[in-house]
This record gives sequence, C-alpha cells and structure tokens, in this order.
Amino acid sequence: MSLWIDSLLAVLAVFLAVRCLLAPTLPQCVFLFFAFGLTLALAWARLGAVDVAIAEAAIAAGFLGVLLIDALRDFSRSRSTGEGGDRPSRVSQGLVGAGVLVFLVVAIEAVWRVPNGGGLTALAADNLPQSGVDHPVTAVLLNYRSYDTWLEVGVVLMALLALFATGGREYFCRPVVRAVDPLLRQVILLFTPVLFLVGAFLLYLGKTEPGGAFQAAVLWGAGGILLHLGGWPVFASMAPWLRHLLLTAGFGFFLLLGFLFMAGGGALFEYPLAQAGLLILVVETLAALSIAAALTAIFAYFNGMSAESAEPFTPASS
Amino acid sequence: METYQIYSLASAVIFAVGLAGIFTTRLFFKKIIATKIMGGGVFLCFVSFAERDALAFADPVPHAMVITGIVVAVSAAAFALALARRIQQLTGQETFPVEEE
Amino acid sequence: MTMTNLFTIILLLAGCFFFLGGTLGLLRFPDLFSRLHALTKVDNIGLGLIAAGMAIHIGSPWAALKIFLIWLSTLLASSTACYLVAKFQLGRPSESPEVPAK
Amino acid sequence: MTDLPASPLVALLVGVPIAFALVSLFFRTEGRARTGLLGSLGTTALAFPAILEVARKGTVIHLLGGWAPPLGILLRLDPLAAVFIGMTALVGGVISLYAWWYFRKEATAGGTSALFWPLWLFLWAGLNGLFLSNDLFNLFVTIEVVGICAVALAVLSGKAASLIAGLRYLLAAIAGSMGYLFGVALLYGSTGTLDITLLGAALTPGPATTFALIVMTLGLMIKTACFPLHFWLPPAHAAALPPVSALLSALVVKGTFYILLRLWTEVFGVSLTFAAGQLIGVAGAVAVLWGSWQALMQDRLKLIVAHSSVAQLGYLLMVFPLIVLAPGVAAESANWLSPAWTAAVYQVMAHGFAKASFFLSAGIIVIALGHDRKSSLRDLVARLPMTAMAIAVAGVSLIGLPPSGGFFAKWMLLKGIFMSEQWWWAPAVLGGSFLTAGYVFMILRLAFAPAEAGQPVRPVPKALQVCALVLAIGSFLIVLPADHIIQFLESTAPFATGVETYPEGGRHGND
Repeated sequence: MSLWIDSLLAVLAVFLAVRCLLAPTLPQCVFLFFAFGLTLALAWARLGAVDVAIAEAAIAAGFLGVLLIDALRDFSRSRSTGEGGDRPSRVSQGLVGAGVLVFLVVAIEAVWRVPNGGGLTALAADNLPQSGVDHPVTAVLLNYRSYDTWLEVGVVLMALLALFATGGREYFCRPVVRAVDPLLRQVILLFTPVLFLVGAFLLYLGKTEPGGAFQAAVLWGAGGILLHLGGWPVFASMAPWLRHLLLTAGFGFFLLLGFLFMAGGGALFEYPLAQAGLLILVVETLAALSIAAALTAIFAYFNGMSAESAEPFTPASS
Repeated sequence: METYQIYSLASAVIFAVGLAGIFTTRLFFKKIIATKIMGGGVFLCFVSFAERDALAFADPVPHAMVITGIVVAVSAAAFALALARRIQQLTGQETFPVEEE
Repeated sequence: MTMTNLFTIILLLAGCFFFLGGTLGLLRFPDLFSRLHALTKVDNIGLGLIAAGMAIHIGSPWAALKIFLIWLSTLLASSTACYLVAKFQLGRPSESPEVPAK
Repeated sequence: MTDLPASPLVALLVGVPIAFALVSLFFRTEGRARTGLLGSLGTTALAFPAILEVARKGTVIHLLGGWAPPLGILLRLDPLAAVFIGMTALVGGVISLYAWWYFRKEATAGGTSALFWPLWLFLWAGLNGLFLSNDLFNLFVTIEVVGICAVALAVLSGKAASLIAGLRYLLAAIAGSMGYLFGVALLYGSTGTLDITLLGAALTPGPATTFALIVMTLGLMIKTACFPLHFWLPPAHAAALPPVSALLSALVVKGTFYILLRLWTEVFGVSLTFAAGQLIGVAGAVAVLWGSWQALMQDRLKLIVAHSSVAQLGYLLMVFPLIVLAPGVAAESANWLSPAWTAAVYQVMAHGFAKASFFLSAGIIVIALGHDRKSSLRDLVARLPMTAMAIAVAGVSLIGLPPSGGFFAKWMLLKGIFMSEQWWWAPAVLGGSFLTAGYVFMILRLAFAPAEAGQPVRPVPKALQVCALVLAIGSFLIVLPADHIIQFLESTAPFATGVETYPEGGRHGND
C-alpha cells in the first residue's frame, strides 16, 4: 500500500515537472511549478524529512512562488509561450531529445545501482550529546556543518546585493501606495503578529524537533512581505544603519562569535559544550532575523521593479 | 524495490526533465524554472539516500544539505528572475537573441 | 475497529468528498465568481472536516487546538484572498465575464 | 589528514574579507570604498603569513567547529592551494587598487562603486574558501557564492548587453552547479562521506561513480568555460566594467578549474581511464585553436581579450591527458608529471597576471577614447605609452615568448608532452601560440600606426596605467622564483602525482 502511495507521488512529481515545462502560458507554468514544489514537499514528508518539507514548501514553493507571480506582471504581456518563435528548430529539438534520453538512461542506471554507503546517521546520533541540541538536523546545520550554514546565511545577503546590482545601486523600495484595501490592512494587522509568534515558536522548536532558523525566517519574512503589501514601508522608512544591522546581524554575529572562540584557542565556529545550546539559539535567532529581513527586502525590490509601481525605479546608468 | 529507490529513480527523471527544459525553451522565465526543476531532482536524490540510511531517524546530514541547497538555489533563482525582468524592461526582450545561441 | 477510528474515517471521507466537489466546481463553473465560490466555500468545509477527523485521530486537546487554529487561519486567508480577487475582477474596466476555456 | 598541524590563519583567509565586506555595508559610497580597499589590502596581506606557514609546516588544516570529517568540514591549506591563494591575493590586490582609482575617475557610477566593494570582498572570500575546502558540499556552497557575486559584478555596468550576458552566465552557472551537486549526491549515497580525502579512499568503480564523474566534470566545465561549453564567457567578460572583467577572467574561472583538478586527481582515480584524460585534452586543444581564431576575428579589444581567455583556459585542460596515465604506467616512473603540474600552475598564474593586465588596459583605452574598437588602438604608443607597454608585455606572456611566465608554462607543457610521448598535442600548443601572436601583433601594429585625426584623448590617471603595467610585469616576474615554487609544490601531494589507470578500468570508463 505505502509503496503505491510513494510511486504515485513520484509519478505525479515527474508528470507535474513535464507539464510545467510544456505549459502553454507562463501563469500556468508558475502554478504547475507550485504544484510540483508541494508534491516534492509531500515526498519529503514521506521520506521522513520534515524539516526539508517545511523549507521546500515555505521557501522554494512559497517565497519563490511569490516572486514568480510578481514577475509575471512583466512577462505575461506575451500571453502565449507557444509557437511564436519560442521553441528551437525541430532538428535541434531532436538532437536535444536524443541527448537527454541517453543522459536519462545513464542516470537511471547510476541511481539504480548506487552502492550503499551507509550515510552518517550513526555518527550524527553518537555525537548529538556533544552538539548542544537534541534535534539531529539542527545539530548538523548549526554545529557539525555550521560553516555551510554560515555561508548560506551570507548567500541570501549576497543575493540581495546582486539584485541591487541589476539596477546599479542600492535601493530599498517603498510599497506601492495606491489605496490599499482597508479589509486587507486589517487582516494583515491580524496576521503579522501571529506569523511572528509562530516563527518564534518554530525557531525554539528547532532545538528538539523539526523547525529552526530557516523555517522561522520564512514566516518572519512573510510577515514583512505582508506589511509591505499592506502599505507599511518596512525598510524604506528605517534608518540606514538599522536596516544594515538587521541585514548583516546573522552573518556577522555568527562570524564574530566564531572569531571570539577562535581567539580563545578553538577552531572557527567551535562552541564550548556548556554554552552550545544557548549560543546556537542566539545565532539562530539572529540568522532568522537577517534572512527574514533580506527576504522582505528582496520582495520589496521585486515589487518595486514592476512598471505599475508608484515610484517606478529606473536603473542608475543606461 | 525499496521506498527510497522509487524516489531516487524519480530524481534522475526529474533532473533530466529539467535539463531538457533548459534546451527546449528560449524564454528566460522558463529557463529559470527549468533550473529549479533540476534542483528539485537533485534534492530528491539526497533525501532518498537519507531515508535509505535511516536508523532511529533519517540521516540528518543530507537533510541539512538540502535545506542549505534550497536556500542557495532560491537566492540564485531570485537573482536570475530580477535580471530577466530588468532585461525585459530595458529592451522588451523575453528570450535570448537567436543568432548568439 | 474502534468508534473513534470509524469517526475519523467518516470525517476524512466526507472532507475528501467536499474537496472533490470544490475542485470539480473550479474546473467546470463558467465564470470567475462562481469558481471562487466553489473554491472557498466548499474547500473550507472539506478542510474543516479533515481537520476534525485528524483532531479526533490524534486525541490530544492541545493538538486539536492547534489544528483548529490552522483551520481558522486558512478560513481567514482564503476568504480575504477570495474577496480581493473578486474585487479586482469587479474593478476591471468593462470586461465581460470570462468565457470558459475549453 | 586530521593529524596535520592546525592553523587559525586558514579560517581567517575566509573570515577576514567577509568581515570587511559586512563592515563596509554600514558606510555610504565614500566610506564604503575606503573600507573595501582596506579589506582588499588586508586580505592580500593575510596571504603572505599563510603561505609562509605552509612553507614552514607543510600542509596545515583547520577543523571547522572542532568536528573532524566525515561529520565536520575540513579546511586544508596545502602548497597547491597556497599558490592559488597567493595568485589571487596578488592579482586581486592590484585589481583592487585599480578599482579604487577607476571608480573615483568614473564618478557617474557612484552607486555602482558602493556595490562593487562588498560584492568583490564576498567573491574573494568565496574564492579563498573554494581553494581551502576539502568537502564536496561545501565546495558547492562556495561556487555558488562565487557564481552569484561574479554575475552581480558582471552586470554592474547596467547596460542591456551586460544584463543579457549576465543572465546567460548565471543560467549556465546554475545549471553547472546543479550537475555538480547531482554528482555530490551520488557520491555521498555510495560512500557516506563528502570529504575529498576520505572519498578518494572509499570510492569504488561502478556506474554511479562514472555518472558522478561525468556530471561533475561537465558541470565544472560549464563554469570554467571550457570548449564547447564556453558560450557564455566572451559576452559576459567583454560587457563588464574593466576591473570586473579583469577579476572574472583572471580569478573566477580558475576556481572551478581548481576543483576539477582536485576531483580528477584525488577523488575519481578509480573511475578514470586514459581515454577520459585524452577526451578532456581534445576539448582543450580545440579550445586553444578555436578561441584564438575567434579572438583574431573580433573587432573590439575587450572581445579579443575575452575570446583569448577561452583559448588560454584550453591550455589548462591539456594538462589532464598528461596527468591521467596510460594503463601500465606507474606514477613513480612517469617523469613528465612534474613538468605537467608546473605547466598547469604556471599557466594559471601567467594567464591570471597577463589577462588581468590586458583587461585593465582595455579599460584605460575606453576611458581615454570612449570606445574599444580596433581603431582606438591607433597611435597608442604616443597617446598612452605606459598602457601600450603593458599590452605589449602582457601580450608577450600570452603568446608564450621567453622569458615570460606564459613561455615557462607552455615550455613545461611541451616538455611534458614530449616526455610522455603524446606528441599529438604539440601542434595545438604551437598553433595556439602562433594564432595568439597573430592578434597580439595586430594590436601592436595598430598601436604604432598613425591615428585618425580629430580623436580627442581624455586624460587617464597615471595610477590606473601603473596598475596595468605592474600586472603585466608580474607575469614575467613569476618566473624568477620558479625553482622555489616547484620545490614548494613538490613537497606534498597531489603535486607531481598522477592518476594511475588500469586496463580493466576501461569497463567502467565514461567513453
């Protein structure tokens, strides 16, 4: 029975991926991509990866989905993605098809006959008492492999700077100040504190159960995005030093702490066991705050790129 | 056939679908989505191995890597989308010029 | 099979039925407004039934409260979204109701 | 690996540029540029004690978080990494100085400079992290850091052409890293480790290993702009701002080449076949000829230089057929390994210095004349003598005339080729040099030709010209300590080691 459910889910994921890429219009493509992401999240829940499922649903399907929909305002002008010169010629399509088919056969043989390396489950479990947290995924993210996580917090900040680079200067967009629906504002006012509360809860939960900084960050970021959509200028009205502090706190504090303990003779990101639990919670909180801030700023930038923005942003040069 | 094998096979197929998607469309927007689909395939591969290596809990290392990977991939995709939008706004182009392909 | 199990199954099945109905409505109804109607009203009942079924299945009052809150926030979100979509459609300059896609 | 001496310097090489980048974000344009320059010079300065540490102690490591592999991530600073980090420090330092004066001169791009500095420091930290990392997944994160920052820098000019080239670059980079990551997933699944050293010991030949080899190699080849996956490079490098073009071509593409080198020599030994090495060599040889030919055909200086990068990167690939030994040849008896490795390292350095200098000179010409079409080169010798000199010197190194670093690299490559009796690569090396000579002499001929009348020349700060010239001369100076560098590199593996292959390995081969 369960094998059937899994097979169904796997086939559905493949089907949605194909349909998404063959969709005749871009909005359809986006919504099928949503469905693909949610199917993957279900698959991950089935595979016992609850953290990943939350992260996928929240970041990859949720946040990126919002950006994709916002981008549709620019791209949906040409409604159809179909025949009008979109597809390459038949010959090159055939070549690509043949190439991908060969690739597929080799890939399937490879994943089918992959030897069982055994993974690191036992090792991760054995060292859990030394990590300062009780949830293995959090232990990997914030202790065993905290270097990766640190760089990743940085990548979100770099993505924001990269976004600024497309316009040639740093720019925190104001909300589109057309009359925001009063009902929407009320609902947002109601939802934002709830989101922040649930985010904090998930963050705290990360010590023992699925949850943690990234999941919390997306909820907080969602709060920021809602406020932006409701007409509250979250970043644009903030003092520059404060918003830079918000954006860099996670990445910076992580590093600062690492340097501090390194000065004491340890390695970078090596925490003494007695304080590890607390330090990890502080690092996670600041990281979540910074990621949330960056996600909000990324969305605000996207929203401000739109031609219908009240304050249309024109690039510095060109 | 084990549960993980269903998903690892699917991961190979999804990766190939994404790969094909990059070549078969010239629209920026769809190329970006195609790379995301490739990423979905790769992450599914990681997580399927994590399930295979489960003891009391599934292998946490691939889970952590996939969470990291998802955030990194979304950051890159957001940047790509912003570039595509800016190009569209400056030039009206939604596809790469043909002669350079 | 215990009584609670039976209840759970009945509630889940009923929930699925409503979801199916809502989806059918989304696909078959001719214009945006009636589609919205199907999507929000029927799906919310479906979700409520499934939530109730799960609450009974888990059997802890805390979990039940959390599940109830989830349902409540979905209700709020979907009705707000529905209202905004409908309002946007009404505000559109002179466009006749959409012709259903084949 | 974990019993090697530890050093905090290793972690600082990544941490310090990031710390400066973060601090710089709190300043506005002027202060940000100052902090950025300070950070760049600091990072350059940091490379020297790090290299000295390696010279004294041999390979040093850093166990991040105090966790040993396979659970934790290990940073390893060995002589090969030290040479790459040193090259990055020197070239990057000079480019930073150039950027400082460039952005003061081009005041119109105020916002651009404010974004340049943090992005460049993040990129630098990513590169250092890449050279140091001994963990396959961490390498993925660092190549993404490098990729995102590199594209962001490439589009800074804000022109539509650079945005389109940037998007093409970014999509190629994302697709490449997804291919790489798929390989990582399979390797983790089949061995339960991500550490390069442990993987090399644990890996067994089989379809999964072979597939991982193929997707990772292809993924990294896209990102290194290897023929025939180089399509994104010329437009992206040519359309960027001059300091950015310089660091993209001198440093960024070398990062993924470095990973490729590490993977082939330290991880995939069991799955490699002689033919696989030959195949990469063919890609390299074609890249040398095709890239140089394309460079000859271009009409704009920056495009000439960008296409020349494709060719020069081809030389790097031609090292692979020498390192992957034929069945039955033991690494101990393969006396051409040392020249081959020397060729690789020197080609990386010589191209880094010379190409950076070339792009910086192109930037100077654009400032002076407003464009970089071939006609802008006319009478360069009289108009911008120092820049003409820089172009001539860097060009000589690109061609590979003695006594330049480029000559030393190509000479060593030829030596390795003849010692291993793979003479069929020699025509490509020589042909590439002739074609390179073609476009370099064409540039120089124009530089001496009289200018068309009425072309005003805007003044260019001397400092910019000095930077370009210093880099050009650097591509010669690197030859002086050659003995020391080779000795330094030979002190530890993987330098002077080869990948032994076996006849039965052919069954698992990828071609």
